[in-house]
Amino acid sequence: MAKLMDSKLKNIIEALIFVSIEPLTEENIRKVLEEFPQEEIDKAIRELLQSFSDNEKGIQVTNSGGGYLFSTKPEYDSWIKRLLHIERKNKLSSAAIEALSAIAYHQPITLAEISALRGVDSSHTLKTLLQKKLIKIVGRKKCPGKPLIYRTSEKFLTYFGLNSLNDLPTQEEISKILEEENNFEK
Amino acid sequence: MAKLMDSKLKNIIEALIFVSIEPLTEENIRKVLEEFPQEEIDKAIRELLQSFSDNEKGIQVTNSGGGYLFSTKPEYDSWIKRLLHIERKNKLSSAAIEALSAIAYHQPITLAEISALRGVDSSHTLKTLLQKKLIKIVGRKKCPGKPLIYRTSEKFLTYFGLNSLNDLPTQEEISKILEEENNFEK
Amino acid sequence: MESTDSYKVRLEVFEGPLDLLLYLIKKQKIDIHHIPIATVTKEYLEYLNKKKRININREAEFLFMAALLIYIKSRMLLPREKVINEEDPRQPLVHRLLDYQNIKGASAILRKKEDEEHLKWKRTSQPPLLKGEDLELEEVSLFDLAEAFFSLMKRRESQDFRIIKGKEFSVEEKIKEILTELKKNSFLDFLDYFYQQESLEEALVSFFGLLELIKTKVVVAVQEQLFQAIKVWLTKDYYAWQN
Repeated sequence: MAKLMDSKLKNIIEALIFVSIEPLTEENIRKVLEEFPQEEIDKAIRELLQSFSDNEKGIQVTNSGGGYLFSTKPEYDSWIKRLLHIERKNKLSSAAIEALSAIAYHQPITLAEISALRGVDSSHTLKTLLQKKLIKIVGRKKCPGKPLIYRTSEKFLTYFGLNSLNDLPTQEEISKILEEENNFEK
Repeated sequence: MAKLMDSKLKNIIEALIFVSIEPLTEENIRKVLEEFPQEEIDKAIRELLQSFSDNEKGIQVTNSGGGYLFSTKPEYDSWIKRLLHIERKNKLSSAAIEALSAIAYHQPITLAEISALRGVDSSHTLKTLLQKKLIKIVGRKKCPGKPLIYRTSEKFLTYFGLNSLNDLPTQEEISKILEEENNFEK
Repeated sequence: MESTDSYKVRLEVFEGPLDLLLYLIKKQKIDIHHIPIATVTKEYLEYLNKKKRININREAEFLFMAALLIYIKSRMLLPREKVINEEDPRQPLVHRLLDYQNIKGASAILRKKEDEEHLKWKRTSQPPLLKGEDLELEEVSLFDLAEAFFSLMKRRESQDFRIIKGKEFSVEEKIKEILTELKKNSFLDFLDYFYQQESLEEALVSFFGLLELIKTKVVVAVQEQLFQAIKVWLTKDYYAWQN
């Protein structure tokens, strides 16, 4: 009986994640399942994540963008492209990724500050990022001219498979990749 | 080896059904998996359908509308409704954003004026915004009919990270962001 | 995808002067903290020279950096009294380069993550179970708010004519309402009455109702003098019409 109960909770959570287009936060899961104790919910989430880890599934639940979301497993990418007649997904331009990194690590930040960090005027790039909703305007800076200030959005996290800003590449990771690049060029 | 192969085919089909917006027909599945023999595909589909039949899943693949489709299991509908209710409470519809923007830039403003600006009756939307406490009633207009007048609330400022209404983006700033591309190409 | 290719061809692959500078430094395997300014400036200028046509407007940042390099070089060449604690003129540039290098490194990692995420396909629409429900939900930022408003204004500017949707009002209801008002007050101020209407649609329906009443001669609209208020009165026919 207890077993049935457990799997039911897991199933409910699975159904909830499935209907979410945006990552389903633990907070919202708890709100829906208010009558269940926290530990049981946590356990059910763990079990659910576990249930996709074997080779028996084409889809999975991932933890990114501050919540849980269904996606296909990466190894089936080529088949999906066949089905959807898509040759490749559009990537962000290098200017866009660079501006995003600048914003991600220095937020909240103004256009002038982004441009200074990159050494190039970034207004065009910022516009693209706003339209893609990867960044958002969050207010104005209290300084002369009161420029608008920007932050990365939830969608930014999901786009890069990050769960929170704490998951951004660390200084160690960055130094490592810079070193690798240097070695590679030698 | 053969076993691994089977489950892989089943997984591919699962991933394909997952990304389909419309029910995925067997014909389409066969087109994508053209190098696989018919019987293997049929078997994989059967196995896939089978895999959702126990009590261990909150979602399922069903055959409907001339194809295969993912859906949540009906027994979890009430939980999903709870979630949607919670999500809806937390978010704004585009009608609400539009009305809110009209109020923000034109306050103090009456319902008739908001409706006139938007070209649609906005009484329902206004009610939502009042419930969310993003706007407030501040009195009545001294004109025939004495309609109620509305303003944005403190919560509105907090929600959008503004210190005061003077911090709202101006028309120039937004047009600059939206129209920069045109200028750039000139 | 960034649409303007022209933006990307700026000095081949370099995202900006810092990018180019970093490349030159890396190429010579120099420690970023001790940039031999003379050499680097020379290389930088040579690079700019090789680019036959520099669009001043678009490549202004590259020229600005050239000017900055020359300035630093000149300051380092000028004999000056040794002052302890005086900042190395290269310092601000070194700081900018280091910051920029970190951004480049993070960008490379994010690019890898983008590649990985692109292999995972997500659904873009709600599953069919929820069809029919009003699920027009969006996350809102200040930008969305401002954009909503200014596009609303634009839409209105370009619309002389528009279709009005929303709550429905019936002409019959409005006729009843007008008659009730008239019976109470014997006359109705035309403009006042319309100001009370909450939406354009409601106002239009009321107007049609009034026209109907005037047509059937149940009421009469009177403007006593030009530019004065139009008043609506009940006529004798009203009582006949009622029966």
